[in-house]
Amino acid sequence: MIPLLKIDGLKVSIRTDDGMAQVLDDIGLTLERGRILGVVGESGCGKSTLIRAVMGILPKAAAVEGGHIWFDGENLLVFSEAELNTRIRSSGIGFIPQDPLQALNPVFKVGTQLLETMRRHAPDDGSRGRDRQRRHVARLVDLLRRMQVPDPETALERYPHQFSGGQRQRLLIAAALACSPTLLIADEPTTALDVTTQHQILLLLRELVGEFGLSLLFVTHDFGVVAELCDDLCVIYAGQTVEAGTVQAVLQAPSHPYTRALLACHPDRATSFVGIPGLVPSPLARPAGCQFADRCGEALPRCRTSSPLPVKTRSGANVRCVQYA
Amino acid sequence: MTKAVRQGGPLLGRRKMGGLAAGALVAGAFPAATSTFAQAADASTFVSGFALPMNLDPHQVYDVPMQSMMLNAYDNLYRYEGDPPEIVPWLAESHTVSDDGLSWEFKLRPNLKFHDDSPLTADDVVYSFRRMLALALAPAGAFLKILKPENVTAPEPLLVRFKLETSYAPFLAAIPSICIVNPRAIKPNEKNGDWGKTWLASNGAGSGAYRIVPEGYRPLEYLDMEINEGHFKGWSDNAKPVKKIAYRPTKETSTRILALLNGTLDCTDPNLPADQVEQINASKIAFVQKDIVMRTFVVRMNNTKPPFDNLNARLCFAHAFNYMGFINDILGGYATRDPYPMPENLWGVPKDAKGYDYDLKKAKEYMAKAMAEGAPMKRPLEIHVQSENEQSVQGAQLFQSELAQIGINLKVVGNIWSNLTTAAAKPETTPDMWVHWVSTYFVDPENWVGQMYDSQFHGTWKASSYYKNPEVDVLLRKARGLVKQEERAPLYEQAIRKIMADSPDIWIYNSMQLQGFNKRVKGRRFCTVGQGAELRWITLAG
Amino acid sequence: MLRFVLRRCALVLPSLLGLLVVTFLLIHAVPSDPAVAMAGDAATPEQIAHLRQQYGLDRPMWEQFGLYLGKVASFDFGESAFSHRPVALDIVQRLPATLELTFASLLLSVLIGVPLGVVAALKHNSWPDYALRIFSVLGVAVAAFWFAIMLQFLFSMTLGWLPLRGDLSATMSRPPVVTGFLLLDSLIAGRWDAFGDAVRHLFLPAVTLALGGLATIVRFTRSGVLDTLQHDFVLYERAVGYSRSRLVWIYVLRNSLTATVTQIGLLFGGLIAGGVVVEAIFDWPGIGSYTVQAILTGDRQVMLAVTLLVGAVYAMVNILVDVVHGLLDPRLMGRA
Amino acid sequence: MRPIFARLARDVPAMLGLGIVVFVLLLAVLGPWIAPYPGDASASHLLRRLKPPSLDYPFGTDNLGRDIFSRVILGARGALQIALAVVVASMLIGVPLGLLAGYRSGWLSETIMRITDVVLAIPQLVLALALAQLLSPSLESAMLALSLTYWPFFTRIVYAETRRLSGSLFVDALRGVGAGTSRIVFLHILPNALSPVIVRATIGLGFTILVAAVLGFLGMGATPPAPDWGLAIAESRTYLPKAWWYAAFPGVAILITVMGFNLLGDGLRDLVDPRIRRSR
Repeated sequence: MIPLLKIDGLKVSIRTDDGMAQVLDDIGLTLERGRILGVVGESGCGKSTLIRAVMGILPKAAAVEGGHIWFDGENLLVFSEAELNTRIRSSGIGFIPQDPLQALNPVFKVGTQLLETMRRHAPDDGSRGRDRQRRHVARLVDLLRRMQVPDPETALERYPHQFSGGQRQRLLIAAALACSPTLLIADEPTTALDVTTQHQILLLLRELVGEFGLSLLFVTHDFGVVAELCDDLCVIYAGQTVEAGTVQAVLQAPSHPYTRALLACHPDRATSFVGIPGLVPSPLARPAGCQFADRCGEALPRCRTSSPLPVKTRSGANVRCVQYA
Repeated sequence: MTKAVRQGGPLLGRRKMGGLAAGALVAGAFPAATSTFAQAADASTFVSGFALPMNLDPHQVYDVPMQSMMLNAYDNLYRYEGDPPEIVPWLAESHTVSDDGLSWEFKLRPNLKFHDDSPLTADDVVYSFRRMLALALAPAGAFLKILKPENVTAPEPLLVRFKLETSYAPFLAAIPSICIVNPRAIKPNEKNGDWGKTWLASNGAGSGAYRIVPEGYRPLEYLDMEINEGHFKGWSDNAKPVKKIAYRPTKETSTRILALLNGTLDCTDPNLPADQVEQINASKIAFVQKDIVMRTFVVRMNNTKPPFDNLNARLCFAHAFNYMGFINDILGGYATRDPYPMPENLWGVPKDAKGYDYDLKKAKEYMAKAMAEGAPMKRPLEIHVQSENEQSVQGAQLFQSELAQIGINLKVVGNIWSNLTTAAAKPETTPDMWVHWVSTYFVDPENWVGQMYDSQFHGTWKASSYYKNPEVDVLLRKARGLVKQEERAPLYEQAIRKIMADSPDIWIYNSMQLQGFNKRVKGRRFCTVGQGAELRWITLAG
Repeated sequence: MLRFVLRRCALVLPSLLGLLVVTFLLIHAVPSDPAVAMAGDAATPEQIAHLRQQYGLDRPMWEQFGLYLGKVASFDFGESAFSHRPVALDIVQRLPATLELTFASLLLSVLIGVPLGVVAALKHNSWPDYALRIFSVLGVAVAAFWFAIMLQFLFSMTLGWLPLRGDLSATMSRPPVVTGFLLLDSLIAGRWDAFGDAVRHLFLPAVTLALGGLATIVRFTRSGVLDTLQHDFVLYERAVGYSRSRLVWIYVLRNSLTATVTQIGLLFGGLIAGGVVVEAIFDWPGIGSYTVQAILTGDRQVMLAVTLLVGAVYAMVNILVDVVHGLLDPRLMGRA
Repeated sequence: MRPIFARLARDVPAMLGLGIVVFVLLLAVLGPWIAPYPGDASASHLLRRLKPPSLDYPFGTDNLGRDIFSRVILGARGALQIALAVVVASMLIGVPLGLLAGYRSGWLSETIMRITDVVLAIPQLVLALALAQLLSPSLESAMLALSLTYWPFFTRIVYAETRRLSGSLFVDALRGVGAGTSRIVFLHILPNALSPVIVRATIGLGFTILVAAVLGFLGMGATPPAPDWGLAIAESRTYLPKAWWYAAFPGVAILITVMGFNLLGDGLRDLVDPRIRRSR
């Protein structure tokens, strides 16, 4: 069976005041049906651009320079805006945004906003007009109840600022599920929440994937969350996939020096709190060779000249490092 | 210099230039356009561009716009008709005056009626004059000093008697300025003894050829009047009078011209700028009517302020104004040179007296003489103009550029009428020079020389040159006390000769009135009092 | 909501009082003697003295102010020194015409300006944006009177589509006055002919007046939309597949209108004053020409009343603006 | 400063505005040397009245036979003088008041801001006209009237900025190290509050030219024979619609100048601070 989502060789550049920025430079990842894939990377590594590329909402100044995004066997990059809207967004891919406070339109009732999506994207069940709307409301109320939003019946009549952060995130998860998509993309959905709420949300997501037969692409900078939630893992650095594999494989035996460095930083694991020295190279001036070479403790002279390609390691992961080439 | 032109060129966007050019083309072409809104089809409504008075009460306001309103809506005991103007019996059939000039009796026509069909009798005339005196506003100016309210009486139903305090020759001349109003319409609307002032300001209570429609009135904006079929004069002399007069005063000159040219207006106000004449006469739809009126244009000099207290200095200024250049080039010849302190077409003017001409050489000579006598001719002088009145500004600018040639520094200062009249109340605050017209309030030399150069009027704007010559005072006061014109005329001629020798002001021209008319307007009759605003003879062709 | 409005109204009163004091002092510092001007061209010094006494102009200024304040409290704005008509009556008759013109022009500038502002924002920093910005600035910079004359040329003279001046054709009889608003009164009387005629008369002045407001509305809508487009929810709404037009014209626009609404409030005050020139050219029987007339003749009662009136309208509109802000953004209501 | 200018340079309308402003400044400085008939500032020539545009008189002649092209060029100086005088005067009143009200609190601050509100509520045109009448209509009184109605805008901006800055960390820090009030206000707050003031002033320059023209139109501005644009339009009204050039060219001069200042001001506004979008 073909994977639900497969990205290969994705290159995206963005025109800025100071020149062309190579934001994504050869991203590759695969999400199998029914699984949860965690995409991990520091801020500025291109996670947001990756999601925007999948959703087809790249900024105007951005250009896709290469690669494919296969969703259920079709290349989304060749879809027109209209096709994306009618076939993919919400109905095919549900989206859970990063900051639940910022993502809801502050001046419209929650119900108005959620129903706006359903009106266009909910599967056609033959009902029309008022009837259709009534069914949508009923489904939303059901979902909200499932998401443990208090007073689901009146919630739709309230404004976003009348909910707490955790409740808003539940609203958005319900919204993402409302049109029965097969894929959910979650963009660091828990960063804005406190630890307890974060944990509850993760549990909820885990349950939902099983319950609704979904696949989930989960973007985060937090290995802890990945360990808790995901089946597979994909580490990106400076617009490139540097390591990918099952969570178990990668976390037990991280192959890429960057993955190892990241893991070392993680408060759960770190013996002492050390950051990775140096900065992510500017997308405006990508160095030749390995992007991580400047910060890598194990760098060799050839790291700065030849760009490594991803290779399979013994543990079954894909790694982009000359050590394995 | 062409370089500078090229620099300016690109700044004007192509489209802008196009728009302007189109505007210019249109300006030539539009008389052909027949607009939906040119209401030429309605031959029963005359749309008048005359200005409206501040309010509709003829006892509160007395100015040129009021005359144009009241001549149609109200009647007077006597009225000026014709050109040259002649005072003729109107509501009164005749009048008598006692030999001492103190007792005047007016006999009314029988069967006169107000608009509400109530009879107009001597009691109503008495009420009208008492009301006018009690309000003591502008129209009362000529009467307050000479007439007490209790001395207006009605000894018989059709006889009105006036007992004057002193003999006042212009009394009859001022009679047409007072309208007869209907007490039965006014009294129910009186409040706190205000003589119905508030009510009559927006309503009509007259007997005139046309009746005011109060619903069609908005102060200074519009006024509708409809025909009074039962007017005492009857309509036998006009087979097809207009049924409705719609006053639509138009504030901007350009709108006024356009409105005349597309048929929105049947006539403009009577103060059309000379530069517009050619364009209107070239159109298919309208023409300009020219009439000589009695309205003099004067540059006043404050005779109390040096150098204007010096005769040679005043003569210098009198020779430095380019009279004919102003009249011919700026006014397009639509004015008559008038060297007298009075309209040259009025009686009492010494026709043989010679005025002053534009002659910079003479002006320089007088200037030298004046300076020898210590007059500060080189001090910066000011001439105040009425900013809203373009012609006064132009006259002053012309004067300024002439004076600059002989080394006199004159500054043009824009001002407004209410400030100027306030300033003219005291010699210290009166400007060095200022510019104004003197219109016909009543047809009598008193309206000009009498009130301008008799020193008892110092403090009013008409006497704002603060000229004082005891001989002139004696002559003018004597003439005011006599009744017969043939006795008064020589006195005025003598006074004017003396005034002209003293050259207290610079007298420039007597106006020619320019008024645009739609060609469908027929039967107009002109009289300088009211500037031809009486519309009872008008017919609309087509 | 009601309490909020009432509290705002209560706050307006001291401001209006302050406005009254300031204007009163200013206007009474004017040297021209109203009595002189009031008495008319042919008046004698005795008449002038009489008037001065009659109108209390010979009393000390504080006494005049006290008298005036007492009258204003009962909505008596005195009598015009020149027309001798009650100022309140003149204002009641003229204000509707100005309001009608103001509303019409605001409506035009909003209907045209908001979409243009949105387009300019969507095409940010490209030629359509530049063109719209330059165009809208042109609208502010063009001399209204010149533009008005050009409109008269085109629509009244050459094409003959629209009337040149006034608010109703001279041959059209006026509908009976009920509200004072000509359009409303025509409708109330069922006079469709008068209504159509009045609308045609309203058109050119409203377009002229709309020009200045249009630029402001384009400018502020543009920056409001640009600001909103930065927000995450726009990205979210795109990601979940809102239709583009509904996203822009409903969901983004409503968030962007706060500044525009504030500007509309400010414009309203400006339009009444800015109407002066337009009212003069089109002979519109409104408050603008009335004000200029009052100033030219030094009519203090009218100047005072108009200043107060415009101040009050300004204050009322700003309260309305706050209310609209509340309606646009429910978060503000929560706070109020 | 450099990156701001670089960003401004990419903003086409703002650059157009800058170009116009520089051009008008040049005209103002060099006017008497550029104008073909500099004497026409005051002289009159009755024989060539109201001539349409031609090679000799590219913009035609006016009611006293003066070359309109020359008078349009000569008018630039006056227009800029009025605008600068009014804006500088308003800033001199408005900025200190705003600093005072913003930095101090209590009754003084309250009083200043209430007065500011009251003045803002006075219809600008009415006050300007009334004042022009008070002092007899002249350019000086028009300028005074405009300044008296324009300063509250500066007070408001500076007040808001001062309030914001005086609550900010770095001012707290300055107070902590014992910096004096005047030092804080003039060396630290004022420079930071300056950019919105400059933007407001730029737009104010254009606005003032326009209002001065309206005052001229109503006979309350410049007095003849000054080659003032607004006055020329006012004078031309009697000769319209025939002498279209008389009103058109001074009108275009006002249009372009006001547009220049507005475009430049808008560009600066977009650059300097997105927040002032909300403060008119």
